[in-house]
Amino acid sequence: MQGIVPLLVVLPLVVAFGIVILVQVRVLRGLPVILACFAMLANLIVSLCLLGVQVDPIFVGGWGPAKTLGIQLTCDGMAKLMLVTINLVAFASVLFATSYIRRFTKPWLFYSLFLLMTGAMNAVVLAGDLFNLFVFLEVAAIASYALVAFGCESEELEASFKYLVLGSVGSVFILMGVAILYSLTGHLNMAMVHEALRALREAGPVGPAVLLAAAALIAGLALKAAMVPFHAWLPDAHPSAPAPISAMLSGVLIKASGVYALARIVFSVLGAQSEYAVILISLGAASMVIGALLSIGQWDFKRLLAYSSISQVGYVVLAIGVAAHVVSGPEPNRAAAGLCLFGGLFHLFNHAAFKSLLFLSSGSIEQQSGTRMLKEMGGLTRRMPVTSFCCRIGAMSIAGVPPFNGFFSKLIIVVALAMAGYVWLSALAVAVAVVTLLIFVKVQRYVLEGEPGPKVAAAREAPAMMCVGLVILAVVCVASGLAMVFLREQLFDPASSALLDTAKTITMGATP
Amino acid sequence: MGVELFIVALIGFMLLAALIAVEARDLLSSVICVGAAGFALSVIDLLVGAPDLAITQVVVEVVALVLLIRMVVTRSDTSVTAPRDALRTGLVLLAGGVILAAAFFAVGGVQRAGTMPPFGEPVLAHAKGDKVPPGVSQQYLGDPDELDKVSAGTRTADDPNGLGAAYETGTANAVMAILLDYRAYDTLGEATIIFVSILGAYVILRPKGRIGPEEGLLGRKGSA
Amino acid sequence: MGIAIYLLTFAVLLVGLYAIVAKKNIVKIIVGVLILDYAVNMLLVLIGYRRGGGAPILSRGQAPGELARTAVDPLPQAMVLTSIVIGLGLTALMVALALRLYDKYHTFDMKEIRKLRG
Amino acid sequence: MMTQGMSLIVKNTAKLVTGFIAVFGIYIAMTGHLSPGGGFAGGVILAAAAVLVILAFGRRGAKGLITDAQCHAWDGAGALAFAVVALCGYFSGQFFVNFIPRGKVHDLASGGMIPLANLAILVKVGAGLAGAFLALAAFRRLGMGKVA
Repeated sequence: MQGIVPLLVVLPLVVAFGIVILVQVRVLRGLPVILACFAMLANLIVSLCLLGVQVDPIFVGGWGPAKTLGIQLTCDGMAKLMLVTINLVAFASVLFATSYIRRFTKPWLFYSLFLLMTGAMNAVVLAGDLFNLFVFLEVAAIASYALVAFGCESEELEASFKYLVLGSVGSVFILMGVAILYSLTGHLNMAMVHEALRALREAGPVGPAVLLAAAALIAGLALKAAMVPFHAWLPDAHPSAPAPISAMLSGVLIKASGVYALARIVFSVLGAQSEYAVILISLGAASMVIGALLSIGQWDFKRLLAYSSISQVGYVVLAIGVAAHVVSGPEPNRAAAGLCLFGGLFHLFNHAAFKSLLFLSSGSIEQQSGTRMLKEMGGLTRRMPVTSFCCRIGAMSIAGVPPFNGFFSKLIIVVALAMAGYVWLSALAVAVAVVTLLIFVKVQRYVLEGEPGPKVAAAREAPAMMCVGLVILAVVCVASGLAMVFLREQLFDPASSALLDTAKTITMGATP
Repeated sequence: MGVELFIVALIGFMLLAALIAVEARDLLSSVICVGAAGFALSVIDLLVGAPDLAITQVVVEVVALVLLIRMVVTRSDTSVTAPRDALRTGLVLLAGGVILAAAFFAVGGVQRAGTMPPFGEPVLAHAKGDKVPPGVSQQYLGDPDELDKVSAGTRTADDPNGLGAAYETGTANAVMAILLDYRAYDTLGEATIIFVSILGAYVILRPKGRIGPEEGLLGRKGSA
Repeated sequence: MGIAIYLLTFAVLLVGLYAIVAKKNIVKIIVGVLILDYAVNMLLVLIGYRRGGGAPILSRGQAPGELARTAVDPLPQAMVLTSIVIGLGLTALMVALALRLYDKYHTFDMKEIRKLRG
Repeated sequence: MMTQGMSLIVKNTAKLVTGFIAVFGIYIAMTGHLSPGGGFAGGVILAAAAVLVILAFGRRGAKGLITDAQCHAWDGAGALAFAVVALCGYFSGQFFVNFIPRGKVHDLASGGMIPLANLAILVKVGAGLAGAFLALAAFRRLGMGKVA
């Protein structure tokens, strides 16, 4: 079982390389689609299979574990959670794309880049090595720059350029942070860096070099996660991409390369210090509020969804930051920290499901009606029953309506924040939840209800494959809300204890 | 000391070239100045014992420069006329001041505790018993004492464990050994990056993105 | 002297950042990204330098123990090689985007581009 | 006028030196494990030879030598070859394990899979960059047509 972990990365890469060769042979034009779908399905199955298995760290090339000369792959609970999320959304998106991408020229480029992006995200999640993390962050990012511009329209090119420039600034900061950490410790392996930093901290107070490295890393990763002072690129880039890519970007890319990497670096490398926790809390709270406020006034459906992504990811980062703050104290309240992490990670998973669902349904609506503006839609319930039913489920999930998953995760975050003693933040989270509810009432009112506009009159139900993609995610939205307790045991508790355990080892010997 | 003076002079040159590149009115001169900075960097690589990097930097610089010059030279709009944006400039100056001050502390301008190791004394140069041991690179190069034993004939190299790249991988060039054996997985990522960016360039350079008439997504007319 | 070297490196980084944030011309922004890349690559190379050290390549007839005592750090060099590749990939992508944007708007000026877009 | 490429002097010089540049690129890649260089630098040099041909003879003139489809195919093949080297190790125990005997230091056939990996990267980078440059050169004319 252990041995199949690298396949999660290598299979998509090999298939992506293969597609480029195969497409030169004229008779095999239909093959890329099938190959891509099967690769994603295989990945999903592998990541689900890994859930029940205890996986030791894997050393690529056999250079370990006695001496960590090689690159380590860490497949702990946190990584497994992310793997399931990524591959689930990727599978649904690629099914959706099989119909959607037909209106674009050279679709094989799309499939190849899509597979490379997914493989790279899996690699980011598995990375147990700082530089390896950086390299695959870059692969995923560069693939997404190209995919944002896939339509080659003016707006898309401009959004892609902006995204590329800001993204590469973020990467440079991340590399700078890695370089400084290497210069201090002489290691790149996360566990070894962690160990060496602890030794340094026992010898004296946190030095300015570690702080500079931490600042560079957090700033770079916050840029990738589109946290509020660094969010400028997201509202342009995410709506510009083709719908399956918007779903991947908003649903998993900003989480794998932003939130996950932030959590990993803060907990498993730097150690959950209160300085870093405060930064995370303020980034999260600011994103949560400002993202929601910016999203109210939007009339472009996809742009509205993009702004609300900022806000929802803010929830996740806020919860993780509070958990880090709780852990960093002299007597960490592990139950509260665990609940915070559970809420945050559950919301991360849920947001991946419902935001991808909403983006996919916006793509389906856009394809049928030719518009993205809310005011031009309306009355889609009758015209596109499946799409609008799924869209409604997504909207109710994100708005936090009780039986759906969004309600539970927000509730847990609110309760956990209060339990950890952050009543004000908890109240803030409730207020933002109300605003989100209003936003999505507006969406439902304009998209699904009311009189059909002139553009929508000709709309018909989307093709079958697109509906399949939508339905998969809608089922996940409903089921993960209902099966919360089961998922907590299987998925989220291993994930949060993976983070907490590494954090514990460093805070034990820490001097305040 | 001599090398350090050279390095300071070269970085100073790079700084100057970068400033000219950023401020030049003519886009062609700006691109050429960036090339100059890149070549200076490759000379620095040579000085600090990184010939692999020097070669790669030079050839990459040549290709990148050809790309950039082709981009600039055939366009009619080659000069910058827009005035400076005072607000953003001020913002950058402020942020720059903060970053420079932080860097000044971090490299040990004020005190020695908890800063980056001084230039020329990396972690690799530490002794084994130091507070921070030499780190992973010493293992790539090999344990000097053990290697001396092999040279003196008191240890055989049949079990290469701990003897570094030359014995463990059979490669004279330690950088290549790291790149393609110890950390070959990173290099898979690197190969993927160049693959992805070239596919990306193809994507962007397609004459037409969508099948059918070109129309703006937001309902208004698309491109000019 | 060592501090001056590091600080100058950070200054180069800041010049790149300045170009990206304050300049409106696409070519200048690309130039800024390139300079940022140079700066961070240089930082990595400089971190690995050992005073009086040579390249970490075993030449014929050299004692391996001698090399292990004096060579500069090979790991940052391997990292920089990867980073240079990333820089080249980004350059190709940025040039392609810039050409395409020029094709659409006939200008390299981001301000003009916004105006044209309306 | 650009379709014909540059002047006769440039063309003849290009004819003379292109081969040398390409051979130098291959040499740099093949001896990457012994001396400075390596697959990536070699690949970029190989691509530079292709760029020289494209610049000197124009895109049409270079068509006999380099085409888009070839570049795509070799690009993918190089990347795939590198992944296959990795996977060979995978089937002999660990992912990316060096499965070929190490050989003697300073021999051309030393370092196990390192020379193979260098060659794969050489092909990949050379073909990829040449293809990208070809695409950029093709696009240039497309854009020129629209500029007033």
